[in-house]
Amino acid sequence: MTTEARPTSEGNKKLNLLGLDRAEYKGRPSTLCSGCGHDSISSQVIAVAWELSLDANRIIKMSGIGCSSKSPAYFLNRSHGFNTLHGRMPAVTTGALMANRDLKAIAVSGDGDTGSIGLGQYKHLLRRNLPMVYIIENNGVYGLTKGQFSATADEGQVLKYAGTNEFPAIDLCMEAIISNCGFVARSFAGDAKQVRELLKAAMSFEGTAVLDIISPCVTFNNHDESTKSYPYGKAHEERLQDISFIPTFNEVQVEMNEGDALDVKLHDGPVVRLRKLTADDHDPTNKYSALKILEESNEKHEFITGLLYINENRRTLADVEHLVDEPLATLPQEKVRPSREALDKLMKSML
Amino acid sequence: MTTEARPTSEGNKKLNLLGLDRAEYKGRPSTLCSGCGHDSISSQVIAVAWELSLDANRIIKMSGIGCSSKSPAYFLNRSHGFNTLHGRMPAVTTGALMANRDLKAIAVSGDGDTGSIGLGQYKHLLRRNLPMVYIIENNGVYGLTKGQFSATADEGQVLKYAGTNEFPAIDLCMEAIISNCGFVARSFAGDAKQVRELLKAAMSFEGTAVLDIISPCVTFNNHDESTKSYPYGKAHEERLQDISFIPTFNEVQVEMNEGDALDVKLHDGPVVRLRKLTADDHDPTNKYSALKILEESNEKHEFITGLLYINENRRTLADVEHLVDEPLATLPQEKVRPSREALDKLMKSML
Amino acid sequence: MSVMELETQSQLSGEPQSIVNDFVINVATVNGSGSQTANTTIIRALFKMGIPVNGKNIFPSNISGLPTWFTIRVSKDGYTARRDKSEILVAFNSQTCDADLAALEPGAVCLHPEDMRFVNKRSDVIYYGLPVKALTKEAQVEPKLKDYIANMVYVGALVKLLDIEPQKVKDALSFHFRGKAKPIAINYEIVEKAANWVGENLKKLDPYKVEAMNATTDKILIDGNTAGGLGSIFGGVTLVAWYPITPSTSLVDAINDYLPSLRRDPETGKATYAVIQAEDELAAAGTIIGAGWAGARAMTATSGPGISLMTEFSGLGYFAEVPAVIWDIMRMGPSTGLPTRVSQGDVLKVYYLGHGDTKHVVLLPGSMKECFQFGVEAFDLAERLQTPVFVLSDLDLGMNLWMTEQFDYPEKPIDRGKVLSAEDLTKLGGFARYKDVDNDGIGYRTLPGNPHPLAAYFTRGTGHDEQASYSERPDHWLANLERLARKHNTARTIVPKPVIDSKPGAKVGIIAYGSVDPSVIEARDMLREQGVETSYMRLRALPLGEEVREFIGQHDVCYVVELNFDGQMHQLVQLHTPEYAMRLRSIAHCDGLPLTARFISEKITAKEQK
Amino acid sequence: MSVMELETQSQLSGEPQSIVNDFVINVATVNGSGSQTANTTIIRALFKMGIPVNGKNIFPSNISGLPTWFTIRVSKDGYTARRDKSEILVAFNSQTCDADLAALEPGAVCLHPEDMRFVNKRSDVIYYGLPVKALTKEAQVEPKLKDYIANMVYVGALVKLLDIEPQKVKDALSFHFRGKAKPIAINYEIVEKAANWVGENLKKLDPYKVEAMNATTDKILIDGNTAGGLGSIFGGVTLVAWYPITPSTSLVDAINDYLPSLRRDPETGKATYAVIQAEDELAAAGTIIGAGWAGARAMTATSGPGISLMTEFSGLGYFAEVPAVIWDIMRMGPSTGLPTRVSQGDVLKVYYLGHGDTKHVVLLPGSMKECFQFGVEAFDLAERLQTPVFVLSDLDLGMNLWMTEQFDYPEKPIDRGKVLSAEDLTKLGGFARYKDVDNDGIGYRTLPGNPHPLAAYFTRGTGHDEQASYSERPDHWLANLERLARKHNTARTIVPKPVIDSKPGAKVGIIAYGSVDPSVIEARDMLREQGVETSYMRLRALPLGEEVREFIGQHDVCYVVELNFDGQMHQLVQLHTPEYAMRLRSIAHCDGLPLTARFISEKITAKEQK
Ligand SMILES: Cc1ncc(C[n+]2csc(CCOP(=O)(O)OP(=O)(O)O)c2C)c(N)n1
Ligand SMILES: Cc1ncc(C[n+]2csc(CCOP(=O)(O)OP(=O)(O)O)c2C)c(N)n1
Ligand code: SF4
Ligand code: SF4
Ligand SMILES: [Mg+2]
Ligand SMILES: [Mg+2]
Repeated sequence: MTTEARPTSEGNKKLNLLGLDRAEYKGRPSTLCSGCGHDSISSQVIAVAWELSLDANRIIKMSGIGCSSKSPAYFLNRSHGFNTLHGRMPAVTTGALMANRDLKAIAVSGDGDTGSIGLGQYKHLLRRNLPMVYIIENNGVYGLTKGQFSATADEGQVLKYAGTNEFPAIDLCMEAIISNCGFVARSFAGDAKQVRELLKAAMSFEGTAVLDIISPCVTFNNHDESTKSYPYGKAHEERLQDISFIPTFNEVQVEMNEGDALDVKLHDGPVVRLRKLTADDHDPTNKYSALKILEESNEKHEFITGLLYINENRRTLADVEHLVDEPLATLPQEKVRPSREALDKLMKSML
Repeated sequence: MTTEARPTSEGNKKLNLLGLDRAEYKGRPSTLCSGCGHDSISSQVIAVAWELSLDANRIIKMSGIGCSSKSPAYFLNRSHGFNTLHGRMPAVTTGALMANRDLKAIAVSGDGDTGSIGLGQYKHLLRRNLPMVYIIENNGVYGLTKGQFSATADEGQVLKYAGTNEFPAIDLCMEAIISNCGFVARSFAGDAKQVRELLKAAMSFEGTAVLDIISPCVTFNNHDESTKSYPYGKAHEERLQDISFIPTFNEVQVEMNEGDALDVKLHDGPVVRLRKLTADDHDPTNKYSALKILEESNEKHEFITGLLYINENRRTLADVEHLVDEPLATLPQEKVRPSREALDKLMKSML
Repeated sequence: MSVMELETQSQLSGEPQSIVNDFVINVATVNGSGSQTANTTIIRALFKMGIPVNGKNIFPSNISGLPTWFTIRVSKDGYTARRDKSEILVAFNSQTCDADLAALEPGAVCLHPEDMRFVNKRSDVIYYGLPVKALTKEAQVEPKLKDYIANMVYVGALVKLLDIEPQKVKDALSFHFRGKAKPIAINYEIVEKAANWVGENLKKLDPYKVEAMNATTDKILIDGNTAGGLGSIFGGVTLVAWYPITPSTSLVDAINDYLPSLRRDPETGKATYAVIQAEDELAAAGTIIGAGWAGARAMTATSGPGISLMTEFSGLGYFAEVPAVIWDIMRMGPSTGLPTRVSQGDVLKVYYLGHGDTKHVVLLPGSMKECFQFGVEAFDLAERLQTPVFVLSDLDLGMNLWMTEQFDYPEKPIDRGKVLSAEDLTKLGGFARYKDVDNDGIGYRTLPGNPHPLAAYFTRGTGHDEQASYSERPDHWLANLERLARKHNTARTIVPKPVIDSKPGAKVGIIAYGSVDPSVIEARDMLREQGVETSYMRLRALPLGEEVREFIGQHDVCYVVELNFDGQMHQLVQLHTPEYAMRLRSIAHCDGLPLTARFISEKITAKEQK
Repeated sequence: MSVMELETQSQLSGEPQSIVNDFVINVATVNGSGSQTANTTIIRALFKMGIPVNGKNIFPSNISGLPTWFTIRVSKDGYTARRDKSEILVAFNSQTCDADLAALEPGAVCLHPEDMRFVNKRSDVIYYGLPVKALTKEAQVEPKLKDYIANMVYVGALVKLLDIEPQKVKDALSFHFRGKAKPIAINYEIVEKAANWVGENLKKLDPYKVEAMNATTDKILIDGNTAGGLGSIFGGVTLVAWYPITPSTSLVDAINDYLPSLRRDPETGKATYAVIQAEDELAAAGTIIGAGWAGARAMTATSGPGISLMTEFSGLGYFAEVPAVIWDIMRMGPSTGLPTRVSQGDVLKVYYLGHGDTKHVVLLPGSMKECFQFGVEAFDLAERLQTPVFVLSDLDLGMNLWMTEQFDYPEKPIDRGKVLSAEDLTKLGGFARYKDVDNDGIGYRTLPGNPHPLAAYFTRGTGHDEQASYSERPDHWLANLERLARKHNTARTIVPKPVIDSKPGAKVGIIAYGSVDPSVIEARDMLREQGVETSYMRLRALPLGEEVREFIGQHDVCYVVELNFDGQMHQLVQLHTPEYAMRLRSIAHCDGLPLTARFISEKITAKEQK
């Protein structure tokens, strides 16, 4: 599913390998507040889908309810989309992906949608491991209902409308890691390049990839002191690594592996190259090291971003269930209705 | 709330400080299968309540739905009990404890009740930190519905009825720790003494204390290979510490602190004494060390029991909400209905 | 003639006149003691003798140690309804033996272990004490199986006392143990021993016996959950998402049992289906909505509490128009209620499931054949109507043993409904998801994965226009709800019609549905004997159609008979036919047990004979 | 007289005959642009002039950038219902200006920024272009506030054109900004500038103007959610558990705003209440059930989707008999529907909320006073009846601005219902939780923490006997449901009675409830003018009582008017009075907007005048 755009000039339009112009990956005009972090994430999704020449017809856009969950309407018009119920996107997505194993989901949720009402489904989805990119547009508040604290808001944070948050924040990356999610990353909507590279890697990951992206709510939670704001993110973001996604076909690059860079090869060829940027000895292939760095950065109130954990060893649910290769959704009658003889035999056995 | 029984002979009955016989802490006859781990836990609850001379009228017994959740009917007849809905005990308990801050809850749930349907409420309850002992009677199956796998069943486990479990187990202790629960312990229904001492400590802990007790289902999950069985538990249990609970009044004992023992003093005086039994350098007051030992023992398929994490620094919800000292439930009209003048003033201000 | 009269008679003649193939055996035991094997052995042996039987298990909501009763109705006339009195009590539970004894009519029979202690032993009952321990002593089984085989003692006793054909008991055992020689032998040995002991030591004093008939030829014994599970499989189910709950669990168990043999791909051996045990019912409902949306034939099975948790998703399925099948095996509510007791208490709730203006399509199977048939048709209706379809069965239908003719192979090819392929789209040059092209309220949909560039549309539970775009416009909202109403009326015409038996000249009509059917059938015979001729309409689906109006119109009064407290179907029928509101009477009862024919006929005669 | 006639007139006379205090202003803006301040300033200024007004906000379900309309009805006759046509359009939204313009009747007025580009400017409308940029240029505010104050331009223009008293505008601003001098000054400066500019540059061509009255003396302007929140506080709420959802959020906001000042302990300053933001509605419902069980006066507020998620807990509350108050501020369903549009679509759903045989007590406030009053009484009823009590308000009542008399202080002391103290228990020597001692279906309960050794009992959603012990016995189950039915009938007699206005000789009755009231009041006047006299019964609670039967009995036909698609109350009334089923007609409409009087009267005349 991952191939990269080679500039082909047709007129002055830049076309990807499917011969599609970037505009073909657009969605409807956004109705979110101008400046909302969610919109910048949507544009990265569009960029990546185009660059990787994704087949929009084999992607489904899934979401719950919230400003964030509206996003799927604003990218990939050519993909089927389902704006489901608040906190319940994981279950609906599980059903859709099992019905048609050729599909891959780009799912968008919010911190309220996933961390509050949806926490249980989030955790159980990760246990099942479905082929999808699970994007959490994390702003620490319920945007669509006008700014109450969500479960990811920092303890002690103060907001004009919501008052003071007295409860410890839920770290959705840590939650993902202990739920055995194989791809866990944190990023910042203001860091376009990192979001883009992580999205590419996530799209190529076989299994559920969680992207917890701090995505400022410019209307309700964008003061300098807020750890979910643009000012704070710009000032405090600490990238763990410099991430670059290397699609399959560039074998060359993969060879010339440099000193401090770690190359993680994904199942169908592509490579995620991680060049370390911080002092600490974090090994993203080690679950326990991931827990450690998160626990520490939480204590030190650091805002670290990057690929926290990656491990592609788990099978996806379709394999666990030994599904036939064709989509269940389109199996012909001969395959799904046992024969007249079968019923006969059965009835006889019950006489 | 914690004082210990001194033998007073009245006839040949042993009475506790409230002058109550052990029988007064009993419940109704159990309707569980004979040999069910849940029943042995119930009898430890009875023993501890009597030994600590707990005032049954200030205890509420809360549960969800399941064989385990039936347990509260089988201890402390003198306490109010509420057998709520499947997976929803945490919310109901939150309401009850906020309505009357003088109450302490002994809550019993199952691995299905807490780990499957109730995972979200479990995590959010821990975020709020209410004064209760949260006992999970963990048998890896849904007993009451006849033995399907629950979310805590080991990956790869095989059962005659349920088949093979293909999903990674949820570790409810690890979940509790990252949800900032201040008292997290694991035990085994077959280890009466440890269960008892942990229960005493938990009863004295100010906040939510989680006891994840492996409690074999003799009917559906008690084969030697099952890590939730008696045979396995008896053969493999590795106690992290030798735990003894020292009630307030025995100041003496607390002084004579011995070499390798760690004494943890609880807010209103009592002490939990932990004498290390294993090689590893686990510090139960260190969250991160607790995560580490769990992660490692999971990898090594070890069955460790004991006090994994203890930290009493969080306020309970009633304090966070700055509640008055009297129970909200019994506030008189003068306290809950503002005056005629107040309404008048309000109305005038709206003219 | 009543047992009472018999009693006196036999006292006179000393030789009771026998009562053949017409009595009820009530086996009282403790659950978890393995009596199920003994009970199914008896019922199947009788069934194999060609005698009409029905077995009902009244069991507690725990795993072992509490009282449980298994009643076997033997009826030469083929009645299968529950009867409230039983002639033969097998008193094998000391916790309840006295209460069970007290409930017997004079002249009834009581089999019991000889060491069973009754507080006050009645003098008007015939006792047969059995030396259970002695008879099982030498059996070569591990101790914990001893209790199990002890139950074979009463089987043997009944074989002798009722004159059941030994060979049929062997057959029944071999059916139960799937031909495994050892257990068959061990159990049969006890049966034989007990039978012989009875023959040598007891004098038969009661009139009850069985005689072979041929009333069960080519029939099978099955429970409704197995029938429904098989129906789902032959209906082409491809995804099941569920969460365990009594009494629906055994429906999914049946699916899991039969899928591997019936639905693995012959070449690859891979599964043409997925069964997912969800973390709860919200997730189960969400999963089938997602699967139905993506083109699977998706289903779940649950019961009251699960239905409540599926409320929000059912509304989404209705409004976003996603096919799915939801089985509700009804148990006693409100709330957690009595998980192991039957009711028809979810009718109103399910019809209106969801907030706002929601109305669902509901199927009401009334027999084993219909559990199978509706299991198939539910999928066709769901995909044709693009909406969740509910199948309301109950614990009595679902978990008890019923005789039935063999199931018919579904002749109608699978109907996937209005789904546009890439080719269609090329022809049409696009589509509008929610446009009422055919004026039946049903739009055309595409499935994700359809390669056509115009295939995609956006699904939501919020307001939308014909193109499925978000819209808050009043006219769009209204047009959409009006179309959904048209669709509901389309459903009205294609769901299974009521089964009507109109008796010329009958002034009284009976309206019922589901598991109440056998009781109504028997009650009508009783009423006829008392000179009250009745017509009968058995409803098989919601929404209700014109036939309902016509049927009521043809009778002075119609009794709506059902197994709930509020007369829920009575309410729906009244709403459907306001012009006949005053002709309708509700006979609603709900105490956890199946309705008896006597109850129904007495209720009706009470009202009709004044 | 209609605007049309006026037009022509004014053409002749050249001098329009003025229309005083009887028109609708429709302000079209973009949400998030701060127009709320401007709109509430206008409406409050008019209100302070003693003129009857009502304001309705038609807003989108997003945070900023989409069209929103605020309609202000000015009615000397005191009508507050929505009217579908408006005489004055403030066209400040370029996205919708053409559609808004097209919707105007000939002769209407259109205020707009001078640079607003209309695609086709109608010739039969009076335009007033305003130099918005110029007028706000020099304002001393940070750029992002520029848009905000720009709205003050149309305020100023209206002040001049309609002849609104400037002082009242100042008062309104100072009310809005709670007396803060700076913002008042900044905004008023623009108002003045704009007013002056209009005076100097525009010739008034339209007939619309306002004149002071004294129809609002001692009245206040408030929204129903604030009224309900205050009612809850004066009702003695001690625990609120909630989860945000439009349009119920502002009810809890109001509670949060007022609690600290009204309910902190004077000595300690500590809270006599707890407000808990739950993680979802299941948790919110569970929390109030737990709190109510332990003795708190517990409540939640939610809307459609939340109600669906509260289904299982509502059934538990009903069956375990736990007091709790649940506000449902109804919005458009099914499913997520339209969160910012009004409906009365949850009536059926809420009455039957829960699986099995469940029926709830439901209050139906129809005014600001009742939102307050029922906010108080809901707790008394819940504790008296030991059951969840639902209060069904809606978005129109809850979020729009209504005139009302001041609220009356609750005279009845708080009723905690049948709660036994330790002393009581000593007297009684114990109690049976579910025994119907008083034959009203209501048992006695104890609260956890009661020190008496016999105080404890065990609460469950499963079958239980009078002592609250688990029981599967059929007679126990039946007795319990029968008692619950008695309790429901007790509720029938103590819930708020309908408000009835019977007109002697009227053959037509109108039955309505909730926010539809003002439309019905106005419609009845219209009908009277057309010779159709009507009686009116406004329902205020479920279950329905005898008065309903009597009222219907007194009329040939009764129209049940409501704001949903299925005629949900019509269904409940029909079920309540089968004998009158054919006298009932449903007038149900649901497009997201409040009903208009015209719609109702036309529906009725259409049916009555043939
Ligand atoms: C069952 C249900 N409860 C509540 C709501 C109201 N609601 C809509 S969005 C939302 C929270 C959204 O917060 P988040 O997921 O963080 O998204 P954001 O708007 O912040 O991007 C809530 C509570 C709903 N739609 N459904
Ligand atoms: C909403 C709901 N869904 C399903 C059930 C059926 N049910 C009863 S207990 C149970 C599982 C209990 O498992 P666990 O919590 O592990 O308790 P155990 O019986 O193993 O002690 C289930 C699924 C229910 N009562 N309510
Ligand atoms: S409210 Fe916040 S989250 Fe929602 S669209 Fe506006 S900025 Fe984005
Ligand atoms: S089934 Fe298992 S869990 Fe339930 S009572 Fe029996 S042994 Fe215990
Ligand atoms: Mg958010
Ligand atoms: Mg369990």
